Amino acid sequence: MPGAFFLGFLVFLMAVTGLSALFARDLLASIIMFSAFSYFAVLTYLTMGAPDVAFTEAVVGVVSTTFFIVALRRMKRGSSK
Amino acid sequence: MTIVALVLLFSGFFFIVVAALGVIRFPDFYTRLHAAGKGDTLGIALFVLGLAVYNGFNFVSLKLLLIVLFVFLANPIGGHVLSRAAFRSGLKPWTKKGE
Amino acid sequence: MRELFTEHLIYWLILFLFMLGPYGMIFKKNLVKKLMSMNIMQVAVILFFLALGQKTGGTIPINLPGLIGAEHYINPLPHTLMLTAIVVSLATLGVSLGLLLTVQKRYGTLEEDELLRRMNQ
Amino acid sequence: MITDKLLLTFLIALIVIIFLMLFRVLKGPTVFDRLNGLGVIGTDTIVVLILLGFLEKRVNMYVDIAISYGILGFISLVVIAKYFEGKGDVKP
Amino acid sequence: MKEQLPALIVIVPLLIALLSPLVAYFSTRLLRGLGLTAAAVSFVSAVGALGHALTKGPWHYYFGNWAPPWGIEYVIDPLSGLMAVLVSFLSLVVLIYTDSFLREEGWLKQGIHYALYLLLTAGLLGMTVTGDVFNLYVFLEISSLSAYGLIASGGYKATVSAFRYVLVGTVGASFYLLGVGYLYAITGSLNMADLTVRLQPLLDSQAVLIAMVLILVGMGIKMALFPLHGWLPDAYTYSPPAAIPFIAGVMTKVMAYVLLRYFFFIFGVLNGFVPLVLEVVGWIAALGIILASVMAIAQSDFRRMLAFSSVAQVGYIGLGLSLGNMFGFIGAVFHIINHAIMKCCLFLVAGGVKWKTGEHLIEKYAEMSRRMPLTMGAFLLGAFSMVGIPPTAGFFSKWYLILGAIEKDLWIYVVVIILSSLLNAIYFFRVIEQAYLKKAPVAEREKFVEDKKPELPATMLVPIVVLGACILVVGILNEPLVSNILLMAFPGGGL
Amino acid sequence: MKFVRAGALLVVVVMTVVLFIGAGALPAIYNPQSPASTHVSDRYIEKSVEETGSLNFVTAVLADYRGYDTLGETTVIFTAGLAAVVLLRSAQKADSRGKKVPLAKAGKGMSERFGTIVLNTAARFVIPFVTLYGVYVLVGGGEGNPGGGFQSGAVLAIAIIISRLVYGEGAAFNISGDLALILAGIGTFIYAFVGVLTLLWGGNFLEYGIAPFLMSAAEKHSLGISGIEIGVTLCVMATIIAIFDALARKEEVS
Repeated sequence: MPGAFFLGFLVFLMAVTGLSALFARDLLASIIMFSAFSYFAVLTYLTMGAPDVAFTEAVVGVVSTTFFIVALRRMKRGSSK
Repeated sequence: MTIVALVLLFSGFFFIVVAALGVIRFPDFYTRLHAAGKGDTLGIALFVLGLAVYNGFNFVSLKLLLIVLFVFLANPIGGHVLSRAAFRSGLKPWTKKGE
Repeated sequence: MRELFTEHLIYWLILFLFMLGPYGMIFKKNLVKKLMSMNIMQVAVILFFLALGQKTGGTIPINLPGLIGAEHYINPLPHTLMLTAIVVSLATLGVSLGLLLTVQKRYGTLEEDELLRRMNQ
Repeated sequence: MITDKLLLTFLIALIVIIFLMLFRVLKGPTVFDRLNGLGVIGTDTIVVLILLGFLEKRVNMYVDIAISYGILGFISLVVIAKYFEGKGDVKP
Repeated sequence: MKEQLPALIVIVPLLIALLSPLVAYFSTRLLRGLGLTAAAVSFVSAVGALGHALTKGPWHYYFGNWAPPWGIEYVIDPLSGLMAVLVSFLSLVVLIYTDSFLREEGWLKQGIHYALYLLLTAGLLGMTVTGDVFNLYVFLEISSLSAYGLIASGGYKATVSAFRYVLVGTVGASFYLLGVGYLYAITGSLNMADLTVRLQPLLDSQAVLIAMVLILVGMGIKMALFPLHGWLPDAYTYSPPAAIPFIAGVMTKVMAYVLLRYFFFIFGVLNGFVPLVLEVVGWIAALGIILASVMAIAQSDFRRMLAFSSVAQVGYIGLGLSLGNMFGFIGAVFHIINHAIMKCCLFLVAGGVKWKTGEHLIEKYAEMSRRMPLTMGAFLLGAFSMVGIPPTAGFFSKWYLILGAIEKDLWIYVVVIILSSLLNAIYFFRVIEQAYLKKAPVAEREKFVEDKKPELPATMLVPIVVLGACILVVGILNEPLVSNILLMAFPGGGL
Repeated sequence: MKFVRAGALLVVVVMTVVLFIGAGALPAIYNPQSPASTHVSDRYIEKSVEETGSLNFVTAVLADYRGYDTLGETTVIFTAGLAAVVLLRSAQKADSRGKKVPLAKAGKGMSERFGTIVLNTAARFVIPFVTLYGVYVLVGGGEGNPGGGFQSGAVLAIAIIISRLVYGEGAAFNISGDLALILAGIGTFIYAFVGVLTLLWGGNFLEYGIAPFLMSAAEKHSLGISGIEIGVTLCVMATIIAIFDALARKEEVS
């Protein structure tokens, strides 16, 4: 089933971006990867046939990235590993 | 109509691929931004336009045209804002060695 | 064995993503990263629920004229539940970022070890 | 002439391109490179969404999400650029 | 309107909470009146619903008139009705008490505090009366988020502990949600009654075991069951005195109620993997009781001591759950009631002392009995009840737990309960000694002998006295309570 | 310390393995015969068009069959707004020790004006477009498109956030934090009030069919759904702005 493989590939990409978000030293880079994570989450939801959820996640992705960066403005960018 | 759509699709795809190559291969941020900002915008626009032509004349095509419009508006501005931020925060452009 | 692989691989990937959450929360010392791993965990739960509703031959649960019958549409119930879950994750994120800002304001750090040291001073 | 197969080919090619862009996002070296890669991923995802819509025969549903993606890329770039206003640091 | 009572229990506090920032902008006094009215209405409707459930059987209320399993229903059976009465009663009492702490704050702070408090009430009430596992999650999140907000408004240290609570609490909620996902995957239903029926043939499946463990871990985190209690002491110690009595008294108990509901009603205590899981819970709970009591002895801050004692007391509920028989059930539910009332009372006392003297350390409690006789009287009742001295309520729940343990021949649990009572006695006696027997330093003494003001404002004193009286009343009236309500609540309708 | 970390790692690994094994007992993905796709969901798919008048089954379940959950969800958002605002306003006051608070590094904050001509001009075009799009998402949500109250509210909030980011705190197209909080309460109240209305008309909470209007049942239901969607939109928009405002507020110099 090609759909299943596509899905598996997308979830794998999510795992990669999620892991790299956790292991980045720069918090801003971490947030950017988190944003990419949310992009792939949207694609995955769509592949699973859930446009409503994908739509919500797309919008929530924007809002949460915005929140993160606005908050990071007042924090230190560096992070331990 | 189909021919037009096909031409648009393939030329759009060509630009997308070229932009991607540029982003991967170019030596520094500004050149990569150049590739992404120009190539990708044009590629996406042509591709979506091709899809709109393929879809025929209805409400969805209107929305596709809106996407084209928005990409044309947002992408260059994003590039501008980004390069400005990069330059102001002290990222030096790449030059050939010895110059 | 091969069936198990194709049928449950996605569940495994999703559960791996889920366990990334507790892992990050325990082993990452930066509070922002803890927050991120929390969010990743919530996304994994959403994926899990959506995977439950999958159906061969089902399309998006929005009515198409002429296509009638439960077997043609994906189960809409998990989608509904997960809309709620996404909203909850956004809400938690907002609150905890507010908390982090306050912590940063008072203690000037977000690294856990440093924070504990400054708290006990 | 434009069949589902052609669209599927485009889709897979675009996914490969997104995968390549992911390298740029993961590798860096500066934050701006990552952002740039993210922007390209965002715009390419718009096309992927529309293609998925064509393949599912439900374009009108996917287009809305694609539009919101356009906004997404824009605002996150603006926010990050604003982050750098007056901060003046490329590396943490 | 009579047939809408179950909805009113939750809806009225919710409605007032939604409007409270707006109302506070115009008049904080109006807000106070509205908040009290809402809590009172909620309490009255809970009592009414409980009465109906006791006389005419369980009451099912369908939201939007969609029959379950398609819609959401509220189920008021004796157990959930009793919990609703308990929660709304304590909410009302603590709301009266809150007032003095908030008078000087600005409108925004007051409005937000009232809104969060009423939302917490509504969330906990929703969790008790709902008959839908996902609806329970939604209300769990409402109550958790409002609790985060309330705890975090207590200063900077509270912020750190609240952040830890957010992380851990979200893990708990996610585990719970994943457990619900497993249950949904194998049954296709979210309604509790429907789940019970559809789970019966599946109870030997591994998926049910995993779901059980996930729900146990999730709710265990939320109710601070022993190895998962890390968030609790800091959160209780640093949160503001206006909110903590209610959070400490009720929140963990409602989570414990959810576990009881799952294990006794949905899974059934005798089927499939359940006895195995329950046995593990029992050992962990017994260990937790002893360790947390020992930890409580080592504390010098009164609230921190109470927090560790909370962890120990939650262990009793876990013990009752793990026994899995009728006496265990009665002991657990009775202990939920007792502990909610007495912990609430003790935290009210702590807040009162803080109000009067600004101190939380136990060593500053010297001669407190002469400065605040009524408050300390209530404290004495609470402490006796915690230790388990006969006329007070705490004795009877321990009694039922011991009966249950004897019935299952688990003498080690009996030993644990008695030993922990001794430990309780030790750490409460330290406070009693300070308050009743020690003499205060001369300088401080002169200060309070001169003081002619009443010990506390009436709005603070009345709740303390009322709760102190409740401890006695519940203890004396334990027989009718058990035979009329708790036995009816036991699945299968009692003997 | 090493031992604690190793123990925690062990717990995480064991948990993962247990979950992996447990996943083997779940019905296979894509199985049309799995209990999840056969038991409750059939009615939603087959009956929702005639019972609720909504072409989008997700909206039907969200706003009608399980409308009470959605009330809870909206309340969660509102609660988050309250909690975020109370935190950032009051923490420094409540700390009894009264130490001087170290400020974050000085510089232009997020609430300042952001002055490039290109961006200012572009924002003038983008903001109305985004606002219109948000309204479209709300209106088009019921008619067989994805979208609805939540998405619309978030898109509208994004429009205001763009305006805040580009034009600074004094932007004309802006809602202040306190007002946003009150608005969020009102939005959720609109939702709950629909339910209270049905109570007053003699039905159960959120039973839209009870409304005493001369309409078919499906029309009454879709009227009720649009009523609550408006409430959700208002609440979500206002709360996101309130949280953003709380996060981006100019650091008070004390």
